[in-house]
Amino acid sequence: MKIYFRIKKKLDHFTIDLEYSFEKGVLVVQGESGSGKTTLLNCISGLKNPDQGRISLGDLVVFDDTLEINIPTRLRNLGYLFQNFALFPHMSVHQNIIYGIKNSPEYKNKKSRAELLSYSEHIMKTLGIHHLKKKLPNNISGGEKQRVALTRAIVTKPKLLLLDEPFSALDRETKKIVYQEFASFKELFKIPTILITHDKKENEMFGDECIYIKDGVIIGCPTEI
Amino acid sequence: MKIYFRIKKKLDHFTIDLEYSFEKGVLVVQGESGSGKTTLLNCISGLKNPDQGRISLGDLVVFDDTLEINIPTRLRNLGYLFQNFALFPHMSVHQNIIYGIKNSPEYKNKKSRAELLSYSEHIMKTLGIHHLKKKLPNNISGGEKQRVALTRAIVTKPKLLLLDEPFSALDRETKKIVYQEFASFKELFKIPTILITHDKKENEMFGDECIYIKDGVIIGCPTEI
Amino acid sequence: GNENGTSDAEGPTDEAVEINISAAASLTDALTEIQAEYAKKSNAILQFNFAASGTLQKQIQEGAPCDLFISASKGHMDTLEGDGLVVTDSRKDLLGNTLTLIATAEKADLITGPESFTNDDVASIAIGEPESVPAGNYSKQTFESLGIWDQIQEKLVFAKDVRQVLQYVDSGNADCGLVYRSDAMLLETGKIIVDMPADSHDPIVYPAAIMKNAAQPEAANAFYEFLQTDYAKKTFEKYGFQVL
Amino acid sequence: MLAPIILSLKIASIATVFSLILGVFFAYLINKKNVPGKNIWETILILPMILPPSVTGYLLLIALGKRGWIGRFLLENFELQIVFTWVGAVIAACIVSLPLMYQNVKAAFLTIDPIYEQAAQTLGSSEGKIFRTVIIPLAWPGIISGIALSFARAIGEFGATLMIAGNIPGKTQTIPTAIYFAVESGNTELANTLVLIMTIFSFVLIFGLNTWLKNKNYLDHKGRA
Amino acid sequence: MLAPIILSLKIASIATVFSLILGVFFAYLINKKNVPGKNIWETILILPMILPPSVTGYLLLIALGKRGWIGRFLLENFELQIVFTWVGAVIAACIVSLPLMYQNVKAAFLTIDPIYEQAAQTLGSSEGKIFRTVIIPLAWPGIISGIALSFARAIGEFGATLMIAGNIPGKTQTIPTAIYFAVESGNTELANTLVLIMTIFSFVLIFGLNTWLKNKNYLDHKGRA
Ligand SMILES: Nc1ncnc2c1ncn2[C@@H]1O[C@H](COP(=O)(O)OP(=O)(O)OP(=O)(O)O)[C@@H](O)[C@H]1O
Ligand SMILES: Nc1ncnc2c1ncn2[C@@H]1O[C@H](COP(=O)(O)OP(=O)(O)OP(=O)(O)O)[C@@H](O)[C@H]1O
Ligand code: MOO
Ligand SMILES: [Mg+2]
Ligand SMILES: [Mg+2]
Repeated sequence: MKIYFRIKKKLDHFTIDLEYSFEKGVLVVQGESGSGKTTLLNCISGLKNPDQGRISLGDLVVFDDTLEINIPTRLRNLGYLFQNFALFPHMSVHQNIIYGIKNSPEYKNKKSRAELLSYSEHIMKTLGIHHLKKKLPNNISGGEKQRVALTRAIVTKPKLLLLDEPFSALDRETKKIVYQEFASFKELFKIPTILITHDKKENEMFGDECIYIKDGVIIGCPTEI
Repeated sequence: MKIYFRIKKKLDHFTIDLEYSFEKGVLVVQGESGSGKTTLLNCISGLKNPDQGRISLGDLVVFDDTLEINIPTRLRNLGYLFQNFALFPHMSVHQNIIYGIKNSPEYKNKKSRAELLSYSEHIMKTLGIHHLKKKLPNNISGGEKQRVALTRAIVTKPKLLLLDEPFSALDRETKKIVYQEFASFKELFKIPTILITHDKKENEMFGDECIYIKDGVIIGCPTEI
Repeated sequence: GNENGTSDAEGPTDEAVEINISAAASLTDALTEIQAEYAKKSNAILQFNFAASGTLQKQIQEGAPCDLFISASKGHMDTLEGDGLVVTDSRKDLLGNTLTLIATAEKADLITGPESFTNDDVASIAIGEPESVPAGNYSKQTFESLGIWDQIQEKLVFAKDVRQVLQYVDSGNADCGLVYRSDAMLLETGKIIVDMPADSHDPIVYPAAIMKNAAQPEAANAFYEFLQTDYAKKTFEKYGFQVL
Repeated sequence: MLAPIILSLKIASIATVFSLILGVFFAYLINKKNVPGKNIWETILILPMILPPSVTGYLLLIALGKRGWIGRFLLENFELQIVFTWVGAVIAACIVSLPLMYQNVKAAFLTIDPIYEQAAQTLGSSEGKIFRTVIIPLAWPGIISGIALSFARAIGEFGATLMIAGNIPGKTQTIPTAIYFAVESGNTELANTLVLIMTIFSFVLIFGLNTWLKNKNYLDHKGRA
Repeated sequence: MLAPIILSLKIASIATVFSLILGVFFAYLINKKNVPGKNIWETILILPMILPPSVTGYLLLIALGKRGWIGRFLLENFELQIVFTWVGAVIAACIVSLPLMYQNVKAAFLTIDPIYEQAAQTLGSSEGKIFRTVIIPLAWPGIISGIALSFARAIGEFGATLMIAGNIPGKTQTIPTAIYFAVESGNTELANTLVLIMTIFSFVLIFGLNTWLKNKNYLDHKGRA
């Protein structure tokens, strides 16, 4: 599936002006703090609108200002790990994780539902958050929240995955496990992913392509910096 | 100033049982996600209470269950960067930063007030958040929030500094700048600091001592892991 | 003190005093008209407090300032007199009233008099709540003297005062009702059918009296006397009251 | 004495349910869907609060009475008479308690961080599902406050109810009406008994709602622990 | 006609101010300081909402009248007479609007994340300062809703006011009292005019509070942009 975006959006201190497309695999986005990475994900997910531009996921044009297309977020079929997690505070860890699954058409079919649920159980176990299942997000640690948010974003097996610094709050031991799981997830489902990270190693491990953003403009690839 | 803590606190899945003391400089705390690092800072700051134990900052015993001492947080004179920042959402970046300064006795003296304020201006400038002064925390990026939270914690020049993963959301370029500033801050004011980090390099750069926590217990120093 | 006591330039020159008068709400229009006339004769300031007689009675009992009380029923005045709050000599039945049958426009032709109460055309009869509204009590007495109290129970709607009876009938929601003649004059669409016989209930009287702890007994008495002049009588009659 | 109690409970419960539905509906429409004329709608909604209840009752009497167009419509088409029936009392109670519900729910909606709705959108939830699973649960404290006030207002409602439903013992006489007439006719004993019953109701109501609220609470307001 | 308007505004404004102070005070005491007997205090606070206003007025009359102990105390010591004065009307209006203020503020307090209070504590703020700078500003939507409802209730208050303050034209006659008696005596024109004036007041109130609320809002409820 080809992901394409051309985004122009005026911010307070600079203007985002990006155009890029990639076919599959993981696009790593790097860039200075405040350079517009999160805003890019927000535009692709439809939570914010570009002033001008066009965004398409495969054949589906989800945004085009000249054609006045703007498909609502919920129909874009994506998984988004927010930088600040945005876990529902009133739902348990488990409820958070299966929230998106329940919306999928596969949930109605008994067999595929069981598959989805057992997959979510598997992820919770490998990421070491299974014992937190019944806890509320306010009662777990920062790194635990991050793993719950990652699980929530991937268990729906979306068409496009948006990950905003998904490993930043993890220690080295935990990271290793999560890396491994993410690698096998990537391998297994081949979901196009945009991954924001400041970590060179993560770029090397997962990045099939990469861009480096500065003040809203692509200025190359991190290895060149 | 000697910082001493002996903390016993039962959590849902294990019990925190820590004892440690250090004289000055930076104590780096490492450990797996969910091992009790944030809980340790919460106990030292007085936001949570140990079930048993004793915490003293220099001559001041701030907690002792047998003596029934429990000095309120606000009198412990510390700077705390929360893992999730906890910036006041209704105050601008600038208001957030000077909020603590206004509570200090030095704020009443005209000369020392000017010093404090010009120091906060200096930090904002070097950390690259000065242009965000008037923005609300909801309208700045993740890394920007982290720098604001760091600034807010250090500008009051507290007696003890608690930093919960203060650099995790920063890109490499920004990190360099913040590292530099933190190093000179450390040099200049020599404030005892507890620094939670998952980054070996940060331990090497700033750590005068270090502990590694697993399931609530100190099991050594990260270089040995 | 009476800090807002600015006296009229052409009025009498003696010092302006403030008289507190608690009067039944049904007297509002009549007394307001009389007040204007009285202002030409005296520079006393009339502070009327208009409310249901029951409310006025409670306020006076709890020590609210009151020089002259004009009640819409004997009972409320009796209570105050029993409490020793009334200058007994000054008590007088100032006004009388008549209980009148009114009907809603749609049913005006079908309702002819007391005999209609038991008629099937009459589905609802509004009266004041007998225990607390004087007019309701008179209405109940009337039904009892007609011997139909038990028979019409199902049709009765109790209102919290006479004016509410009026509104029910005037808006077409109650077929008929019993109100004072002075109230019946306010009907807009409803029709006055007939007065109830005076002997079907206790006499309807509006007793008045000076209060024992009146702050301005003389001035209050002066106004009290004015209420008994021909001018005042004419005015009361204009509003449907009988002058006793 | 039992009849007015049962009747009051019935009227107040039904009125509160309708007021809840309408209050939440209007709060959502006016504050989340940004219909134009917000200030005008809110003015209309708050009017029954500002007008003396007997005036509200009078207006209802005119609208719902035999000659009013709503009253005539219902009577002719459904043989439903509203004046002098408990249905009229429900309508009166609902209308006077609606402003309370509306304002409380509105305030609650305004304090919900939009990030949660956004997260739900990325997880594929429809507007209706977001409303049910995110907005309503996060607005609980305000909704419960609205329920408490509306029920209190509805069960205590007197002026408007009396006007539209009349005071027909055994049919439309509610507790407040009974209290009013007991007080008016000097029946202190009955009045006291009924006031006591009302007080007990309030206690049960407050107790129930507080317990419910506690169970729904996901924030820790207990202070240090 | 001007006198009741001015009087009503004066009474409602003063009553709302007192109700605001008391409502916030009780909400803080009962919900933040965890005084025992929460349910009982709240029952007492909500009673004036449940009892028919004329009953509330009667109870006030008994307490504040010349024979009541409060009334006698005030009269003997301060030569202050409450019955039949606008002060009585203020007290009545304040008491009937207090439940509204309390419940709204309570709901607002319960939705504030305690992390902000904790952050303020680490920055050295006293309880009073946290109250002023953190709790109150974060509770704005609920407080404003409370003000709107309380003012509406206070300016519309009639039953209790009539009982304690009387209906003395030019001295204690308020708009609702004037409306009530205008309707009672069939003076439709005057009643309509007064109702219109009330409606205009409501509009100005709602408009003002909404504008204020907008300025105080730090969350973005405008949807995608
Ligand atoms: N909600 C908002 N409203 C207005 N401006 C915003 C908002 N969020 C971010 N900004 C500004 O837009 C710019 C880009 O922000 P963005 O969050 O996209 O940065 P980022 O690249 O994700 O940074 P970081 O690595 O620190 O998360 C920054 O200058 C920031 O201050
Ligand atoms: N508010 C809370 N209530 C109950 N349990 C909690 C709470 N916060 C954390 N915990 C639990 O306590 C344990 C220690 O949490 P803590 O936040 O101290 O971990 P941490 O070392 O800071 O982890 P991280 O690196 O992921 O931030 C974890 O098991 C966590 O689930
Ligand atoms: O004049 Mo009355 O006391 O209102 O019936
Ligand atoms: Mg970001
Ligand atoms: Mg932590």
